[in-house]
Amino acid sequence: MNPFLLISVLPLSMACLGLFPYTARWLPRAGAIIFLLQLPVVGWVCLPAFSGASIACGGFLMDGMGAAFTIITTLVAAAALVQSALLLPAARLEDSKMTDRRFCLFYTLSGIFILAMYAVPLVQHLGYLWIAIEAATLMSAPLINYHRSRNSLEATWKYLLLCSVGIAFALFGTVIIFAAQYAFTGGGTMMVSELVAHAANLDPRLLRLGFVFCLLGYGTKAGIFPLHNWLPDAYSEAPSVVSAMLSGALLNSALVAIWRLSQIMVAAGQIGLLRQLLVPAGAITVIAASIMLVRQHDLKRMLAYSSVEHAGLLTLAIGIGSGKIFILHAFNHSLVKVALFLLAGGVVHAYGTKALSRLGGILKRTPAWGIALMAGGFAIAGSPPFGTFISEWLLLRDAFAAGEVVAVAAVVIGLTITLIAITTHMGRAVFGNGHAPARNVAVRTWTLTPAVLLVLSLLAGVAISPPVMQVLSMLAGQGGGS
Amino acid sequence: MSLFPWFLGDAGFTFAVDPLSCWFLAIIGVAGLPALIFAPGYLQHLRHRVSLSLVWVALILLMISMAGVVMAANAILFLVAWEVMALSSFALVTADHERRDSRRAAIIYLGATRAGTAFLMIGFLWAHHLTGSWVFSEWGISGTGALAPALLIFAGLATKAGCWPFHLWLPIAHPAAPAPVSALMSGVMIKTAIYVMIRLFVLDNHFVVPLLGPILLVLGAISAFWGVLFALLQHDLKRLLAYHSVENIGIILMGLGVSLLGRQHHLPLLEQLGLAAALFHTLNHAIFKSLLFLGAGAVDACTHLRDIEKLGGLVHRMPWTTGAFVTGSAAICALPPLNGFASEWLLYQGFFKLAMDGPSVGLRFGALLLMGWLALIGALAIACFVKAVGVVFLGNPRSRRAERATEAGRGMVVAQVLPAVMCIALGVAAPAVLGQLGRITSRLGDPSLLYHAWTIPLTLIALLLACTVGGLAMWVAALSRSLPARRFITWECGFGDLGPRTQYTATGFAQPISRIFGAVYSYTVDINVKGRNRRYFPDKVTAETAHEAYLETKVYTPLLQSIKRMAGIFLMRLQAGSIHQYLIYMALMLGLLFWVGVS
Amino acid sequence: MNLSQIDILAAGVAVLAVWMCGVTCLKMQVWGLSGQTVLLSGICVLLGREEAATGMFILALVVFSIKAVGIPVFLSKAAERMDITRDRGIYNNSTQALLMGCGLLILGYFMTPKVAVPTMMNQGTAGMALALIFIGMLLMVTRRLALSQIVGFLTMENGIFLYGLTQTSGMPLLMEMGILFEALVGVLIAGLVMFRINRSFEHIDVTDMRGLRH
Amino acid sequence: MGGGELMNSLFLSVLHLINLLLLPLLLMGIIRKAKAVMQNRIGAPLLQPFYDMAKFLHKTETISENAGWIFIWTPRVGLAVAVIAAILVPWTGVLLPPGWAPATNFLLMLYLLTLGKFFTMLAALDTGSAFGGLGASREATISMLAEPALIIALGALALGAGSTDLMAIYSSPASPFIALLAGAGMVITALAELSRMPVDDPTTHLELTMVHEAMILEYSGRSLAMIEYATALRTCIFFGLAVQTLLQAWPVFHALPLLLHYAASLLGLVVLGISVAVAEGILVKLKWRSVPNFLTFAVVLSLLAAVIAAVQS
Repeated sequence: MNPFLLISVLPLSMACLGLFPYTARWLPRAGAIIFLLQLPVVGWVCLPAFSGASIACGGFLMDGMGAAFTIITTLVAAAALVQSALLLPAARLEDSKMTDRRFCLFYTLSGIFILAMYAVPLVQHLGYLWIAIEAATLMSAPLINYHRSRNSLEATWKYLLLCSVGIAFALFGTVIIFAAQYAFTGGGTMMVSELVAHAANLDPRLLRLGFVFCLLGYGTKAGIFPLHNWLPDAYSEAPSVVSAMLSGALLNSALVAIWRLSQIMVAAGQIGLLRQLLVPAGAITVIAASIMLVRQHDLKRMLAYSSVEHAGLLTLAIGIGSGKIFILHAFNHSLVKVALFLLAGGVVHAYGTKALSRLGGILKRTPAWGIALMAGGFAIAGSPPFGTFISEWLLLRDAFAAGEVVAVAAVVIGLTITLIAITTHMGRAVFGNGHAPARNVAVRTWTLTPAVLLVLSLLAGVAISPPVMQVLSMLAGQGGGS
Repeated sequence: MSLFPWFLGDAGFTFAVDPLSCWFLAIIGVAGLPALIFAPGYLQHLRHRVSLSLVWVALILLMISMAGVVMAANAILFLVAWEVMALSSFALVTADHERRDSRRAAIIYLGATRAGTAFLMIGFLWAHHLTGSWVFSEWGISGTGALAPALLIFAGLATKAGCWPFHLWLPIAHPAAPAPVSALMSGVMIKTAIYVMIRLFVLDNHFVVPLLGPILLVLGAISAFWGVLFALLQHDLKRLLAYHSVENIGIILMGLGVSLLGRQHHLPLLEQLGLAAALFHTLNHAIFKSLLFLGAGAVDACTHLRDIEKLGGLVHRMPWTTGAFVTGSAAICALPPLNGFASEWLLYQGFFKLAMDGPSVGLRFGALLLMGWLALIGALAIACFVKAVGVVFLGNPRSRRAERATEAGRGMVVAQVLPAVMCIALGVAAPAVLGQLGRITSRLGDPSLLYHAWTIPLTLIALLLACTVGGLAMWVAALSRSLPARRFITWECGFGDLGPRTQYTATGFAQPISRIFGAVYSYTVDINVKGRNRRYFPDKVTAETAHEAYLETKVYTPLLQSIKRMAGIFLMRLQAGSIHQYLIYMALMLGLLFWVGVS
Repeated sequence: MNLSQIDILAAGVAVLAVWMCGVTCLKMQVWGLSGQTVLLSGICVLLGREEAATGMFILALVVFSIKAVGIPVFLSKAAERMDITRDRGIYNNSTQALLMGCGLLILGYFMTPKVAVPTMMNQGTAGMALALIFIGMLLMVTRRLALSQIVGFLTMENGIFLYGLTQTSGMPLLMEMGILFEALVGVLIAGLVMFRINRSFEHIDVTDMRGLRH
Repeated sequence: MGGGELMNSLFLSVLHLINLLLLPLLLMGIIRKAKAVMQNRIGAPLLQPFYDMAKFLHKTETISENAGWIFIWTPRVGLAVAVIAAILVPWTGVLLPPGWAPATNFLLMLYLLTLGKFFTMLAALDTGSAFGGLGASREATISMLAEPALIIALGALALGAGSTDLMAIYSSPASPFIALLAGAGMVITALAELSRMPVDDPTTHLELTMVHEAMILEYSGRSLAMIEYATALRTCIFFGLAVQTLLQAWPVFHALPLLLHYAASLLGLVVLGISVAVAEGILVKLKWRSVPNFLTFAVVLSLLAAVIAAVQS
């Protein structure tokens, strides 16, 4: 049975439900339930991968890497949809122009969006990989434009154009890699596994060229500096649940694509170029993002820049070829960042502003949010005992062991600046004696999902142990290399 | 001892408890207990602004994490405990977050401690790279390769310890926290950095870096002087005490420096003396500094005043607090027979031995010079605490609040008397303490050296003192039975009664010394006289003093400002909002990648 | 003989693209785009005839119908509905853009050996494809209007298509279709967004969309 | 312990008792007398200090209403400290039995005396009078300047003896250079510590530059007696140390038999006292602002001593 079909049933059903406007009243709850049901399904489908098996059928391959990112995506989607069951109806009351159709369209689009993101780590075929990512891009564009304000339109346009151009480069790269295998007979293949298998007789020049273009394309999607410019706009203007999905899942998908390609490069003995490109890219991204975090005026933009920073860290992890840390850090980052975006959604809704200067006294007015935001801030900045600390620490260790001393120094500096900056900005919003929220909401209820995610990341920090690391390296190992 | 061997990836959740750890655990307990006794009573007067539950949780977390820091056996677990310690203390500093300055203090504190952690991280990674292990006891790095990681780690620790020039956060953050927390932070938390220094640099040969001894000595000397000098200028009691923490950290570092020099030149006695002085002074400082902070807290709680210029005359209203505070002051001024003297005497002996056996003339002379330097610091400390005690507790009250003060609650009094008693006991029983220290220093060599180095019969002197004072007291009592003393006003030169304004202010008291060292912080006094016919009958005469801490104004502030400005410019230029610009970035990136990848 | 014909057609595509850099009239741009695509489908047909592959003919048909007819019609209709006729570029100087286009063409030509596949019969088209991609970027960078940016984007895609067509031994048909479909959907969504922009900004001049910064 | 030694130690302790009881006040008397002579006055009789003591003890004590326990206990602590120091410090060259050597550690002694000073300063602030604050502030400043010099000087001496015990220091010969330099430094610091001319004029009262007198202004009766006696003791200790140090420069000094040694020390003490008196007769009091410069001399002298000691050891 095709794993992809199995896990795509429920999202598809949600997407279909979204086509009928009269479901608007109960669709949010339905979506939440559907994705809570999706969790065990995905768990069941991915189970074999944890025992080392990898199911391949019809161009799809459920290997370790695929399983890991499928699970992450599912977690993110579940959290986002559960929270959107609270956020969207509340937000809808404020927006008179919101019709049932538009409201339900959200669910259709996010259903397909999530499907596309499922496809990314599972497809074997580079071409379909590209198509999946492009599809995710196209589906998320209207989601970003959910509010249809001037700003969100602008953000959508920038997102659409920049990402499409990037993706076009990625396509070009893919084609070149396809062309690079003229040498061996029996026509070309686009299957990653086969490419890895006979990577030896790929034309190195064309392969390098292709990888460069793919890096440019998928890097744009992941938000590697200086290709990140669309990212803050999109993340800050999209509804918070969408920002959560973009940051928690889509970012990972782009990086998974880069990981797949890096495997081919490694197999083809181009590891030198891989290092030469990815490590500096990651380090520079981290430090640039941290510098940009110093001056922030908008809660969600701040979170967006921190996503850029983590994209840099993940790129570094890929660059030093350590798949397990790539998975681990992606997991931790997704948990925490999603939690923060969902919290931000609640805050923005209740206080009616994203501006840090106008927020304030959250801890006093709505203690649950205040504590959760502060904890999330520390978590995303990589303070122990949260999972991010452990994964960043292991990443630094391996990078140092790999001899990338300069990169490590840069990253440590970047992380330091980031923590100070994020905590300062969070402090502006959380501490002090601010004004009461404009709309009062059931804070406890709204904090539930983020709190669960934060606790998960806390556990992830505590639970990293040799067995777990073995499982991780097995998952990554099946992804090839590392 | 390994609790959960599966923790933290590859390092393990392992503890190592040896005499050194026990010593610092004892310090945590000894200084933590009074703070915990003090807290309930004290927090009552903050309960409107502070969420008590949060404070308690953070307080307990702080205690636990400090214990974790001194027991951690490997670098990663250590870092975790270290960060938890920093975060919980950050939470405590922000406890009173509705006040702007405590928010500011919290941010500064966080920045400083995080910068320190960054140094530590790189240093530890480096050490791991060199040794392939996270476990401290398996580290053995020497030669030129050891210098860089050692200096990085030292920088990180110095930041936490508040050693010059990394001390700036300390006098800002410590006063902002509630008094019991200040007591813990100043008394114990900064000592954890000392612990790691001893563990890594002094006690075992984890890092063999000859350069470190002189560095510690010099930085310690500067910190001690700097701290006490700035303490002399303060008006906020807690701030004054915080600066004294910088001073005492300096003294402790000097002890460590002596010890390292002793190792470098193979003088085992010197090695032990320095270490013993440092450890002993660490304990002493933990006790009297927490005592003093608790005293300041009691004054704050009972008068709601922290500006000492508004206080005075509390000796009649808060006798217990006064007694404890005076004891603590005497101890921190290293007056015999209290504990402060015992440890500083050891340090003096260390300097003297260095002056005797030092291999080079420069070293010998330097050691003699340091003896004088220490004396200077001690004298400055005395001046500072005479000022503090005199202005806060003695004389006439300078404000109505000070007049209306009443003694603190029983718990708070007990919490102050306890360390006061310990100050005396540790001084009198110094040989016993040395016995305990011998268990630590024995790792450096024969501990009997240390016992023999302790010659002065402090106990005897204490006894003599007590007897003589008692005898005199009895004699005076006998005399006063025949003609009792009478009470009368303080002599006012016949100009009507003395108001509080006629007393010396703290500023006035410190002025002569401040003027002498004015060059260090451009000390200025400007006096202006108002009114017609100002020469003879001025309406109003005002004198204002001002000083400038160059390190802040000339180094740190400009640095941070420029960083912020550059960051702003960077962001605005890069993220200018024009999609064409972004496309051009993409094209440039394409060119760059093309160049790297293809050529 | 075909080889030279393919090369000629490819060159024609590139030249059309360069010409598009110079024109300011939207209609002209759009039809220039469709002209490119017509030539591309021509190449398709030639290759198909040569290799006797029916897939190529289908591909040619689809490409023609979508990119040479469908999208241009949609775009020109859009231009009419928003009654915009010309896009005077950012520098308000089309000759500069034209010169840059030529420069990029030459650049692509010199880059040919770097990107061409040695075993393929017509190497030159690789350079042309690269040039097309560059020129597409140039179009997007030098134009004010959202619509002409779409045109630029499609030019890029044409370049990629050309490369895939001539430098590979036949991409999987399904994938080609998928890519085309994506392009179509992309253009439609972009068009919708463009309409919305036009409605709420009263223009589609992206140089004035600078509300989001820092 | 043989009979001879027993006699010897008995004799020594008697001697010491006499030193403690008579010498201090006598020295004060001598200084006053010499000063009076310098000023062409007849001056008070030599034993005037004793009479003063008796007078103070028979007068009713007046204590400020504002004073707390610190004010009341300070004289006792101050006197106790001075007495203990005077017993232990060999300021007349009379040495205690060797068992006592560790107790005469100079750091211990100096800090013990500082304890008395600490309480005196607090007591001065206790009454809330303006003079007290003034005196205390200046006292703190002066001792801040004087103590380092003193400790460096003694340290330089101790380097020769190889021990920080005063008995060890003064029972072993030192190099004359060190002795002279250190001794000179100690004389100056003694003047400062005891707030005598040219740092402070001990005779004036209502003059706004006074230091020590300002601090004890509020005392009267027996408390004043105790303070005066403590001051006399401290004078003896500091002058005695200075004299001993200077005498170290005289090579045969250690070779002298006990009585001569003692006599020489006393003579030196008296000579120093008189010369101080003479100096007070001819010198003017320094401007307060130039006191630091004056004490710099002491620091420089002791630093020179330290350099020589560091080179020699």
